[in-house]
Amino acid sequence: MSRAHIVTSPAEAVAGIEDGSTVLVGGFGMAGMPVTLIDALIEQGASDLTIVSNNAGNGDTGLAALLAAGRVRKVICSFPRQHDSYVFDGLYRSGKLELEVVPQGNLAERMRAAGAGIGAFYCPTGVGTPLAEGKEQRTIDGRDYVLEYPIRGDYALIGAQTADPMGNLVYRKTARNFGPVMATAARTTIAEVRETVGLGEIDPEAVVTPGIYVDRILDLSALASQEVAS
Amino acid sequence: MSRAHIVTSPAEAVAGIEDGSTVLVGGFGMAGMPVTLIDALIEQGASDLTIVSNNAGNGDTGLAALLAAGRVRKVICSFPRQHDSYVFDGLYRSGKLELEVVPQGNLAERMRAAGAGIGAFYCPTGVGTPLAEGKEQRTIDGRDYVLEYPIRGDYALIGAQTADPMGNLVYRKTARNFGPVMATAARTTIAEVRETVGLGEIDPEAVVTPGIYVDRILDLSALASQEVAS
Amino acid sequence: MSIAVAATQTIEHLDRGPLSKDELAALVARDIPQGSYVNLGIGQPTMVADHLGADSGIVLHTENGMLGMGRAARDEEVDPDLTNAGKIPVTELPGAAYFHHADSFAMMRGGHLDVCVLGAFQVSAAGDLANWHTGAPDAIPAVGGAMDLAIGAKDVFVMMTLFAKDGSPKLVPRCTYPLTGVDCVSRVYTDRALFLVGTEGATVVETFGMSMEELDERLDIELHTL
Amino acid sequence: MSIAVAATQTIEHLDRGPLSKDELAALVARDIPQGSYVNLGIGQPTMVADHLGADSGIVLHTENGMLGMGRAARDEEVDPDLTNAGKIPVTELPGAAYFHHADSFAMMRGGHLDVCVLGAFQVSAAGDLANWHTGAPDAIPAVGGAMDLAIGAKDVFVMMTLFAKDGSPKLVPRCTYPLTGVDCVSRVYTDRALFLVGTEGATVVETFGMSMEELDERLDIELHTL
Repeated sequence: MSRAHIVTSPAEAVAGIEDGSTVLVGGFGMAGMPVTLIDALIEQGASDLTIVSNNAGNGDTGLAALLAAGRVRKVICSFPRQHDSYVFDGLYRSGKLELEVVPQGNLAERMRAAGAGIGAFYCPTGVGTPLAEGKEQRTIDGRDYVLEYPIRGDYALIGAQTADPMGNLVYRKTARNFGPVMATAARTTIAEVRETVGLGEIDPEAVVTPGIYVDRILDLSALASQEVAS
Repeated sequence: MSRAHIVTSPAEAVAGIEDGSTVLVGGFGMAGMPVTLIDALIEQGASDLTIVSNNAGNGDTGLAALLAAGRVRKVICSFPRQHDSYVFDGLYRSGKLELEVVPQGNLAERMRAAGAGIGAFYCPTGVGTPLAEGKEQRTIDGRDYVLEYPIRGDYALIGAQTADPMGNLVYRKTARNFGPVMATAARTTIAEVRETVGLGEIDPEAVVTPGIYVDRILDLSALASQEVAS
Repeated sequence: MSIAVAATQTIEHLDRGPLSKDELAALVARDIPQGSYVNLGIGQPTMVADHLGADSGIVLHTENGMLGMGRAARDEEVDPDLTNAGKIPVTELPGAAYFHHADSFAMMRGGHLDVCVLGAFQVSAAGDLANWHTGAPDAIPAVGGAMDLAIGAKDVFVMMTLFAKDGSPKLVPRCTYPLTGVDCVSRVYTDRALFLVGTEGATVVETFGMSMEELDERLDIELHTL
Repeated sequence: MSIAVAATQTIEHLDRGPLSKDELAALVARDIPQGSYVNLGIGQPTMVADHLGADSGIVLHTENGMLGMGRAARDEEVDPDLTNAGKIPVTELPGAAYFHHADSFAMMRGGHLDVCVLGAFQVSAAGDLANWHTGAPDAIPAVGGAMDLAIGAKDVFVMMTLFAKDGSPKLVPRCTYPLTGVDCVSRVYTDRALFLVGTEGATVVETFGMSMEELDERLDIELHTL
């Protein structure tokens, strides 16, 4: 039913992503960025997408290439502007891209809420700033809070270090970042991993994303061997 | 400032717990129950306590002994009634103990909210039941939710498997349960651990409770060696 | 409800008596799709585990922080750090994962479990559940994870006898015991019949040693057939 | 504000010029108590790390999911999976811990960090912070973790030049740039003076190459002394 499938090609990994989908994309800068899956999504052709990610693309590859291909309607992120975010900058300035800027912690917590079945939460971040304008506010125990709603994904594309056949994932160092949260917040979670190991080879105490949150796994090392063989 | 201290006696571990404190007590049944710390708290003498724990004591030891000693004003828990919860049952029926029953997941999430700086959250659990009576409700996206507030502790007493000198903790199997959440929700977190290891001996990828959440550590194995030596 | 019903019309098994507890557990197990993530409540629902094939790929969740729970521990397997929600020592399967209580209940509340199987005092035709409190004035309230489970899983299956010891039906027009959850149960597995319940009322899928007519007579609710 | 001020009266350092960037970083480092958990913002605040003694027991947090961050990585230490919030490769110290983004920001928002050091465009005497957006009509808004950091740490220290390039003060009666946080800054470390700020207004702790009188002339706020 919901057990993770190990897929054998990037095309299979992103198959079925519909036009108009909300896609959560992991990574903080390049760390944890699911580059192969993003390239496959460009190839796949889904358009009118809402992309939720910390940044909005660098240079000409990855998310920037997806934006450049005109597939994205809206970006929800914390930090679109970077020294090499010229693709985003151009589209945004020409009015071709909608932008919702969200404080980084709210971005994470709103996705966490989606995954955790929380309807909304009162958050102290951003109170009194332009990003709280128009939002419901409440004072609780003398402190001011803004009401924040969940961000749900139709799909999550994330990068991880290792998967086992159950779909359990572990990450590596700060490449962990948004992956574990996004995995819980999407209807279908697709992970690219650097390696897969046998059942029982991930320490149950050290699992970061339990397999219940993972639907498809693309093993980049297997992909590399295929390419060498062909 | 806030770095964890390794203490050498149970008395030192629970020193300073004031009358009237709210104390979060880890464990699910006996798994993860900080038995040594509870015994030390009884010895220490603090009274008029509010205890937040999943259960309300079994038999005559641990939490049950704390209750029997008359130190507890109120219990906040999900499941007080057990086959051997006669100490609690007696005090409750005679009106000597206030009880707030909270669905188990709300207990965990309300403490998580306290630790995570969330002012309140809309939760679907308990809607339409007696436990939601008198609570604020709201319909969001067609689903009904109850507004739930954080549960903060003055102290948390938890049990873990291993600590390092930074105060990083790992747990063992289902004894993990409430420990990691309670550690974030209390002003002062006190952990009893089965062993301490050297700096760098806990895999940074496998840390469950980062040391920032831990204030005092009681090493049960060191305690056992002391007792043998004396 | 997420799991489709295989039967195309209501079947009356009249050549037999009511289901035994073991048969009831097997019936529930039959209907859980391969590869599902499942939480089995305390008590009778734990018996369902004995009927899940080793090749079913079904993964058991326990609220106290584990996926990949195995069978009850025997003899030297007993480990006080490894128990199920009923505090009974259990075992760990390869590929298991441990997590803390907030993460465990986030998993439940967030709708990630496919099936949860619970016992009940009463279920209403609309799917309301009462299983935590008899409402007796001297009863000590204790809810545990019942309310979280009731509203969390994609499908909530209830397993119970259809009639209480005094003969009164436990599938009712409206629960008289305090509720655990509203409109949350999708199926009711009983010794006498299997029902679909929900906003469209109760539909009988199978009966066991009882005809539709007899059922209709003994229950105070309108019964639909497939 | 949680950290007490050591000085008992305001000191004017008139025998010297303004602080260099490096001296400013050293001044901030001086005031962070041993064993504190600290987040250093992107840019100039990262320089504070160079002045924290190895025996200070200070633990650095980075918003992208780590406690126990070490210095910038050199040569073959560079690992694309290990960066700070500014996406610059860093190193890991013994006793480090990794966690995901929701846990990292829960740690910040929950008030568990002792000190956060941030840069700023403007700070008000009441402790309001503006450091994310110039408000220019064609500027692309980008907030990152600034608002989360501003409201999270027990003490928020700002590090900046006291005057903008055009000579206008950056410590102001009221911020004219869009706010990052309200009443969140506790201290403002500048090249010309160290201020305590908050609901009671601005108090000068030390000056550097400027007298109280000169400061008073150039700032549009009321200045208190210790």
